[in-house]
Amino acid sequence: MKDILTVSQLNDLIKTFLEDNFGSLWVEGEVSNLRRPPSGHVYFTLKDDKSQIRAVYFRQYGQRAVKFDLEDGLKILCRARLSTYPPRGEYQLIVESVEPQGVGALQKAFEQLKARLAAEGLFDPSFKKALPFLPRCIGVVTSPTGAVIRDILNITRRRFPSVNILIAPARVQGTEAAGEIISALRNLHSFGGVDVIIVARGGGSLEDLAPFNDEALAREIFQSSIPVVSAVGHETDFTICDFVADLRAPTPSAAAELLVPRKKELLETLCDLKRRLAAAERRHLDDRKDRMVSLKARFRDPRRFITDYSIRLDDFSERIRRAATYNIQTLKSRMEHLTQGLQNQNPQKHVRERRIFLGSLEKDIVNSWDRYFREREARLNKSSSLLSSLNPLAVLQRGYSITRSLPEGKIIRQAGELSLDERVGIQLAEGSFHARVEKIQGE
Amino acid sequence: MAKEKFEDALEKLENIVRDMERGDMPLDSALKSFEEGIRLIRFCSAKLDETQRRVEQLLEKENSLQKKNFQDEENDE
Amino acid sequence: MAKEKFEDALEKLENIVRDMERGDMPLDSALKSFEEGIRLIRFCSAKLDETQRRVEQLLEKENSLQKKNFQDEENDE
Amino acid sequence: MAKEKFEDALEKLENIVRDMERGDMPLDSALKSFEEGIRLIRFCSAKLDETQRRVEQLLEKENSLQKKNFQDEENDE
Amino acid sequence: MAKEKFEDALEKLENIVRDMERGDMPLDSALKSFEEGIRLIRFCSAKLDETQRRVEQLLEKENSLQKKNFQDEENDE
Amino acid sequence: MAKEKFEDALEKLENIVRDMERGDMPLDSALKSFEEGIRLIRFCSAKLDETQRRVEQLLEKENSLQKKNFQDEENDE
Amino acid sequence: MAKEKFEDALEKLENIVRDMERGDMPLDSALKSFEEGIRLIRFCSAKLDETQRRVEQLLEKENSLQKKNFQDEENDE
Repeated sequence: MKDILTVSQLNDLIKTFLEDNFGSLWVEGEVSNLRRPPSGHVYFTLKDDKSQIRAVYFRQYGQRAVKFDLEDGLKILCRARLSTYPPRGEYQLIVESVEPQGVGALQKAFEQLKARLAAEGLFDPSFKKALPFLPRCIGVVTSPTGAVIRDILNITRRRFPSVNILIAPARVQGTEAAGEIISALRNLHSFGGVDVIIVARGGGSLEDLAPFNDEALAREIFQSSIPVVSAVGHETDFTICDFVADLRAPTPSAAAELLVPRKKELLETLCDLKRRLAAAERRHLDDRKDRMVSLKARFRDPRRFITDYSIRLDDFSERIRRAATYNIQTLKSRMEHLTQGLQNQNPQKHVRERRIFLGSLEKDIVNSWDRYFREREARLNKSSSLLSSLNPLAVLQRGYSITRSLPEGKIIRQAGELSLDERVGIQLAEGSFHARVEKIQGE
Repeated sequence: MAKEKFEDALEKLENIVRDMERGDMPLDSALKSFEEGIRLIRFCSAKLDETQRRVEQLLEKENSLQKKNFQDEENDE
Repeated sequence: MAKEKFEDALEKLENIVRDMERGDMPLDSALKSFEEGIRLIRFCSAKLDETQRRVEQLLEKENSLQKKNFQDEENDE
Repeated sequence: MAKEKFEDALEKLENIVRDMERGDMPLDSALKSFEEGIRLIRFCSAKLDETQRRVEQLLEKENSLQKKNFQDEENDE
Repeated sequence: MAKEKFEDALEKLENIVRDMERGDMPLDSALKSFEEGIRLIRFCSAKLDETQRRVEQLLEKENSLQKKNFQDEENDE
Repeated sequence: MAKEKFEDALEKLENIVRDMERGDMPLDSALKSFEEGIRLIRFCSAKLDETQRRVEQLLEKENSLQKKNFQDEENDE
Repeated sequence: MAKEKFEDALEKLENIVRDMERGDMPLDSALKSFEEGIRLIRFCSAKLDETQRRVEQLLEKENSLQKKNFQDEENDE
């Protein structure tokens, strides 16, 4: 031991020594000077009236080991080990689990646990599993003897005879109870076929009900994949189990009634549904049939279109016929009229008229010629007859005669114009003769 | 003298007649006028006859045509 | 002279008649007018005859058609 | 001339009749108009007859078809 | 031409009838319209007959089916 | 075509009936609608009959089962 | 499908009935729903018909779990 130690070597030696010799301890004391740094670890001082020691409660332990929250002044019993911290040459308790000390602490612990679990959400209704409507098999965690199981069996048989019951026996009182209940629950899970679990016991005192306030049990119930009904027979007091369970029944009998429906009612419901189903389907069909019937009634064949069209077509046919005939007749009568008109203008009429006119002109020209001619003839005749009455030789008829010189033929009106022996011609009324002047008188 | 006209001749004749009717014409003149008158009468008569003949010819021809047409027309009726 | 027209001929004829009725025409002219008148009469007559004949031809042909149609119509009734 | 139209022919005919009815037409024109009128009547009548025949043919055919259908329908009943 | 439609044909026919009834159509057009009209009448009649026949066929078939179904139904009761 | 639905068919039928009741349908369409209508009526009727048959079958079977069960239960009481 | 639950079946059935009572379901769907309904009714009926009841107790024996009839209780009846 002559070796000179460095501080580090010394602290290492002390650490080894202390940790080897104080591996696991039970220490009781009062909590003081509690600190909760953000790391989540809890630092406090455990003290009694004379002494104190530093303690730390690491978060990783805290999850499962502390059944209630630490606070200054609380009396606790810790399971811990001793640990050193060489850099500073200090030692402290590493707390592994904490239990409350005394009745007040129990109630406190209950409240704390309830608050904590609530804060964690274990009682959250959203985590509540739905109970099976008609469980085929109900697991019952309870004592296999006594009134509780009998009540449950009676009620389920009465309500629905075909529900199976699987009993997972567990003590429901005493320090072992919570653990037994947990393993009973686990057994039921691992055995399978269980639709719902009733955790049941008859009524009792707060202490009797202590197992049902166990955190581990509460967490087990919370984690259960099978819905759990808590039926801890106490009308007024609630246990942690009651809060965490999917359903709380005031008594085991009530739990049985809540879980198992009446078969008769179900049959009636089913009958009713069946009746409604059939009725709905029939109504559905009838409705469609009615629609079909009305549609069929309204569905008429297009022959009336055809009839309508036929009538129109006949009308057109009749009218086109009439129009064509009428048009032709109209044109024909117009033609007849024109023909008649043309016939009336037959140039033969003109010819006839003109012929008459021409005839009258001819008559006129002949007549006017006649008139013209006769006028001239008359004039000539008149002059002619006048002239003949004026014939100077006419006096000769009365015995006169004309004496003319010869050969001149000059009419001798004075005897003196004559010479004796001269020859003269004498004209008588009838015939003439020559004579010789023998004597002249009247000179 | 150009061809003697009927109208001139007729007029001369009428003048001669008128002159002679006055009665104071010497026999010589009277005889001459008378002779002229006779000649004129003859001339005019000839003219008239000739014209008349021509007209009658025409009318005859026309009548026969007319008659024919008339008969045709009657046949048409 | 272009083809003589019936109407013109008739008018000429009328004028001739009127002139002649006045009676103061020299004989030669009168005869010539008369001759012309006769010629016009003849011309007009011929025209009329010709027209008549043409119409008769047409009608003969047409009448047969007309009559036929008329019978058809009657059969239709 | 393109094919003569009935309506044009009818109109011409009407004009001819109207002109002739006015009565102051020279003989030649009257004859010509009359001839043209006759021709037009002949043309129009022929057209009309032809049309009428065609119409009657179609109608007869149609009637017989109709009758047939009617009998078919009755037989169907 | 695509397949002629009954309605179109009927409408055409109606127009033709109306046009012809106005009576102011040239004869040629009128005849053509009439021919087209007769053709349309024939077409429409045929269409109607065809449709009628088809409808009756369908109804007959349907009736016989119906009767059969009805009997089946009665047998079901 | 995927399998035709009753409702679609019924709706189509209703539309057809409505269209045909409006009455202004072209003939071709009317005929086609009629044919389609007949087909739809046939289809819908068949569908309904088939469904009805199937429903009755199921109900009959179910009723006989039920009766049996009911008797069983009564025996239990 | 995992093993069908009575209450799921009942709920499905109720939904089906409710849906069908609304009446606006297509025919096919309605029939299918009806069939499913009938099946569910049958399933539920069968479920309700199960009459056997077992009351057992879990035993831990030689580190393994076993079931044992809960004899005493049955004897009570």
